[in-house]
Amino acid sequence: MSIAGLRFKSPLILASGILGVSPSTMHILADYGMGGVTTKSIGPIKTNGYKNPSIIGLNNDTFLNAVGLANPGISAFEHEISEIKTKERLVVIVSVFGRSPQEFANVAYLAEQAGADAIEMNISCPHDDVSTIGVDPNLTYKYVNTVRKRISCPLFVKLTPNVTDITKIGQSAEKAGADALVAINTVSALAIDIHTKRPILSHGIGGLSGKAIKPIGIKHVYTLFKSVSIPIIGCGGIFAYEDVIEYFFAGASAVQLGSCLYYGYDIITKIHDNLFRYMETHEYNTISELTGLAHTHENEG
Amino acid sequence: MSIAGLRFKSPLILASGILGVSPSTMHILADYGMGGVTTKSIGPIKTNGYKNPSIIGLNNDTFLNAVGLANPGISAFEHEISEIKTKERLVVIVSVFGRSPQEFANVAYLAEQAGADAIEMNISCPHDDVSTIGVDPNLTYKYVNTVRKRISCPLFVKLTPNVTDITKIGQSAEKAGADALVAINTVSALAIDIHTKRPILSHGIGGLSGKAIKPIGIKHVYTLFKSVSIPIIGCGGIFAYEDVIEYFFAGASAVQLGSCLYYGYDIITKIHDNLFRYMETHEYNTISELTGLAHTHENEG
Amino acid sequence: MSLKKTAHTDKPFSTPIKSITRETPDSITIFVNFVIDGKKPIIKPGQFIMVWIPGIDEVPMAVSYALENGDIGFTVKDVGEATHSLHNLEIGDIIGIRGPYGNGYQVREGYSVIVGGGIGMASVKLLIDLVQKKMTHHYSVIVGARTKKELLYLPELEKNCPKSQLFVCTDDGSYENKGFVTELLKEILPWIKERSGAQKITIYACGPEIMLKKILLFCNSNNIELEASLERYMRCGFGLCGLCIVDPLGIKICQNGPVLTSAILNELDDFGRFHRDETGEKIRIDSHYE
Amino acid sequence: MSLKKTAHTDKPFSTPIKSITRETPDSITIFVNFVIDGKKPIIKPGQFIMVWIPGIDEVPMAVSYALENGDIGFTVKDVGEATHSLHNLEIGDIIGIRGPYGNGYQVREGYSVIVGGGIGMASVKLLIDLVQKKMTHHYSVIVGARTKKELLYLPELEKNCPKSQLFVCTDDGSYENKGFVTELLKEILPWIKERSGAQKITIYACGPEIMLKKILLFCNSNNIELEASLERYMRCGFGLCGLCIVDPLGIKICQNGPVLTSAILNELDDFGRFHRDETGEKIRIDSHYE
Ligand SMILES: Cc1cc2nc3c(=O)[nH]c(=O)nc-3n(C[C@H](O)[C@H](O)[C@H](O)COP(=O)(O)OP(=O)(O)OC[C@H]3O[C@@H](n4cnc5c(N)ncnc54)[C@H](O)[C@@H]3O)c2cc1C
Ligand SMILES: Cc1cc2nc3c(=O)[nH]c(=O)nc-3n(C[C@H](O)[C@H](O)[C@H](O)COP(=O)(O)OP(=O)(O)OC[C@H]3O[C@@H](n4cnc5c(N)ncnc54)[C@H](O)[C@@H]3O)c2cc1C
Ligand SMILES: Cc1cc2nc3c(=O)[nH]c(=O)nc-3n(C[C@H](O)[C@H](O)[C@H](O)COP(=O)(O)O)c2cc1C
Ligand SMILES: Cc1cc2nc3c(=O)[nH]c(=O)nc-3n(C[C@H](O)[C@H](O)[C@H](O)COP(=O)(O)O)c2cc1C
Ligand code: FES
Ligand code: FES
Repeated sequence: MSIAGLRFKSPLILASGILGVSPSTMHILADYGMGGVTTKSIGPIKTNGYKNPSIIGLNNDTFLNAVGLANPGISAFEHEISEIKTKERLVVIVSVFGRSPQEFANVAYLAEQAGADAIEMNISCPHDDVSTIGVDPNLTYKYVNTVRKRISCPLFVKLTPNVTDITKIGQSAEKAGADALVAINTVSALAIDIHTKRPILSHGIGGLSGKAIKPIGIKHVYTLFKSVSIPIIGCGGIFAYEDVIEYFFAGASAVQLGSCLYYGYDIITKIHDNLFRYMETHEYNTISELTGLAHTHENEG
Repeated sequence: MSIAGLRFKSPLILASGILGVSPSTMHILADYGMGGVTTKSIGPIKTNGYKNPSIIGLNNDTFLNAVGLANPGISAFEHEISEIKTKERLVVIVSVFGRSPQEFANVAYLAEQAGADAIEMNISCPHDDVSTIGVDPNLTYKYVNTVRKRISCPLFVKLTPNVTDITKIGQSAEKAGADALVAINTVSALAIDIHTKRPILSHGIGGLSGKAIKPIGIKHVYTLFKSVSIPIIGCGGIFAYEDVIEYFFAGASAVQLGSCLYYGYDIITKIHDNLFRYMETHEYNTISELTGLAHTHENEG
Repeated sequence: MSLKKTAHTDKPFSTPIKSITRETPDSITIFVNFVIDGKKPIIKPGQFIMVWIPGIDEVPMAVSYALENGDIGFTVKDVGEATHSLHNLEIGDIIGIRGPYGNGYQVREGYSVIVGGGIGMASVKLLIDLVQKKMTHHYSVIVGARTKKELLYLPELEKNCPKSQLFVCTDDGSYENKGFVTELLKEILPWIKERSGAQKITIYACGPEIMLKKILLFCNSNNIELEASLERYMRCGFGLCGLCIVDPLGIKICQNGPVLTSAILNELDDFGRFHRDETGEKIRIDSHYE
Repeated sequence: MSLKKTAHTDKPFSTPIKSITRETPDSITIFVNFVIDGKKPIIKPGQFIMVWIPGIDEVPMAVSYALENGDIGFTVKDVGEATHSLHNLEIGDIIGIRGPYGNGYQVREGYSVIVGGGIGMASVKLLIDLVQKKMTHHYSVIVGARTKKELLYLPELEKNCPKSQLFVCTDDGSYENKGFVTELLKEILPWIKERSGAQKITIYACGPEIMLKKILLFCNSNNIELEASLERYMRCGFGLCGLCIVDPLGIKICQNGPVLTSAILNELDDFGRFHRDETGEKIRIDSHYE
């Protein structure tokens, strides 16, 4: 499988913000079946993020988080990128953010210099200011274009589902030079504790991930597939190989796994092996044969 | 409890589109504990809606539907409204839609004449054209204001969560004369069957309801509460009295129940009785004492 | 207190057609496997499933076969677009199944008279299997159809049912008794009373609503209990859309039915008179139901 | 193959404080009920919970008491903002509990030496209870603290533990043996070997990381198995945030730990040297851990 010229040994990619930053962990994830890893979103300077509670579970494998883009800052992180890169055939995607197009571009540039195979722009975190970018087609264009001009490696743009029309944002990103889209980031949500009458997360509103958002992610990938020509990386609520295939049929060329890591590293291997068994049984040679198949029946019934 | 001058004997209201139109059913719902009922959305003429599958269950008490606003049309429905109205102390809300502000207003007018206690405008159904209204503050203003001028009973406006900023839409509706907001309608979503490679619903994209969307509904009610002064009726994923209280704390003055009716009429009584037991135990006399309590701790920790 | 989730799945379970049996010139039985994640469905006689024909429609169908291995079968009469396309499917074609839904028949103590009119036999088929398995249970079966060729499951019935307990009638007299099942019922009532002795008699019936209405009147005047399975337009099958509701009791045919007892049927103004179409509009029951 | 969900709940369960016990000048034990929808939690010795102090913070705490009625207790040392506010709470105040998380100690066949240094005693407390309940299990307990007043659970231990199996040491010599637990361990090793006979010896330990590191070296050179409980910064407690990971094995302290065996500890470059702060940055372990 390849996206924007990058070859992935497996279409499973670690989603940003999950299991964070440790290079050895990234290598282990590759051994368990990930073809790529996305680092937690890195900004220009060290940020503590929000206080705890910052990640909780709701029922049925659904999670709510507002970590607040806690990260060590790009300069502390550069050597970790180089270390992650030491693993052969592992595609390293560094997720970046900043408070201005220039900051975004600087962080992206430094990440590329440190060895990133691709840059993923986080313009979509629902509980942070960056979300104001990803809801506006013009801002999206400006930010993406600025980063595009600064780096030469492939550029992914991660989209938020918390918009009226995701296709407008996707098209802006494409026009601005994005090589692929990642959909979706978490869905804006809130949980209130009825005994203390407080939002549970310290930040109040957070982002929903996990099983509850899969039908939302599938929908966004499906509509994006109709409106852009760059590849789409599906994300949101994947816990089994069937979910991966559903994303492929909707229009994804690869997928990112996040919340399912709740079940440990083994779930990656399980999804990976079942996926490849499925491909074999159904005599598919490449993922691209699966991408978008649900669009075939468009104008029937 | 009262909203816009209407007295409800219970803050539980049937959500639009659930259990449809039968007057005797509406009366039975009142006996089980509903203080109000919202009819399925009624338009100017009879509409067949989409073919089946139009409603399916996903896992964990979550549902996906695209009924396509199937309805008998206002003229066939007038006598059913009058019949529903024969029940004492049951607030009858007629949900209406149309293809233009005038059509909306006509249907609303006829519904009011037939005896509706309140009109709910459906500008939010995600799998229908009406959704183009509820995502645009200006259109919302125009439609709501046209209906407002035509009817004299209370006017509720039901909002879609599928927008970048629900508070803009809510504020437009308020300015245009809405007496209350209902939040939320279903969340735009899709399920693809991986064996047939097809979207399962005949219409493809549908609306997600039930447990998965509660944290999304709570979030929207919470942000609306900060931005409007008219009452908010919470809706989305209520299956237990705790969910109702969570909506109250977020800012709701009443709630609508939809998907939980999967568990039959008894669930209404269960929610109703537990809610009133909670009020007693905690020595609350009215729902209004609960409304918005989660906003008290706003600027702490 | 509240209803429990009883469906094996509410999301259509895609499964290839394993076999197709021709039953009559316009009816076939389609068999599929309904085992999900290793779990077999639990199906009560009288329950139904929603059958998705991809690209076409989704329609309710009674389960007429439930095998040990988790296979189920349903018998389809070709009456319109959906059923016609089911007739055109072949082994290996994929359809989606969800359910089972509804309450099913409540097998009561005493003597059972099981009545199936036309395609209505599909609904009572598993009930017949059940009473036949309970060796101690006393029963008769009445099968009716317009004409001989349309009699459902006849070979199987004639094989498993003692001759003295099986009654067949055709409207045109092309096989055994001529006339409607209600006429036959009246005729054999003394015999049934004799056979049932002191036991309470229950009639279990499915067929055209006009037939069920007549059977209800018959039951009322003879102090016999009735369990009848009704049909209404269905979108969801699990109690949300409200299209299947019969007034004035707010009975949802998909959840509180499809099987209703005499006590309830006697209270239903709609019974035999009104149904709702897919828009929710109340419509006089037309000839399709007769 | 993959991990099963073991947490009683991942959403903070709000519960009022039932009682508070003062343990030492800077430690208290807080008891709450942790029964959810009638279900009692199942807690293994060494597991921890995330404790939400509304408006303040959420922090990991070992479960030190697990009662029959579903009450649990955890012992808090006042070291910073979160723990200080826990100390300021009163009976009836509501806190949120989720978990239990982590693997817990694996009680092995043979002879157990259970070592708790300072607040580390909280982590081994349920393990001590367990080996004491298993009458056949042979064990010794070593409790260490800076000074007499800081010795945790001493009265309870002295009541339940045969005098010959309980060893106490204080850094300042204000109670029993003077010195660090590692020194005491070395001293009593011959005695332990004698008592354990042919049985395999396992040390179960929790305390400052520098102490654990020393115990590991001691175990390595004496061919003794170690199970040690580690601390790392935690956001989620269930394997998503990655802050608690120790390199180079990618071990998540919240899920694969907090209890690690010698085999693993020997492979961990980070052990005793690095942790990650809440930003994920790798930091040299500071004096707090010593
Ligand atoms: C509980 C129940 C069990 C049934 N069991 C069987 C069975 O075992 N075998 C069998 O052949 N038929 C059964 N039916 C009837 C069957 O569902 C209809 O014949 C079928 O839906 C017709 O669809 P069509 O497109 O072929 O015909 P159409 O021309 O579309 O319609 C013919 C008739 O079927 C009705 N119908 C159409 N769609 C639906 C729907 N979604 N729900 C209910 N009625 C519908 C129409 O209202 C009309 O009266 C059952 C119906 C119900 C409610
Ligand atoms: C698995 C585990 C079990 C623990 N069991 C106990 C126990 O039984 N009793 C007890 O008193 N303490 C226990 N701790 C330590 C306890 O969590 C910290 O003392 C507490 O979080 C300090 O918070 P503070 O705000 O009071 O202090 P701060 O001043 O905020 O911090 C003091 C130290 O605690 C650490 N800390 C702060 N927040 C966290 C966090 N979310 N996760 C991990 N460490 C944090 C800081 O990194 C710092 O090293 C345990 C820790 C872990 C990881
Ligand atoms: C704890 C947590 C932290 C996250 N942090 C980030 C982040 O820093 N940057 C980002 O782009 N997405 C972040 N996300 C979103 C995920 O990358 C992913 O888009 C989302 O969780 C949906 O996928 P899932 O359902 O598989 O988890 C985070 C998600 C979680 C649960
Ligand atoms: C089958 C079905 C039909 C619906 N039809 C309508 C409708 O006609 N008009 C409308 O405003 N909302 C409609 N809704 C949305 C519900 O009123 C409600 O907003 C939504 O289901 C969320 O609430 P819940 O989670 O309690 O179901 C429908 C929902 C369902 C499940
Ligand atoms: S079929 Fe929808 S309620 Fe019965
Ligand atoms: S605490 Fe988050 S992964 Fe361990």
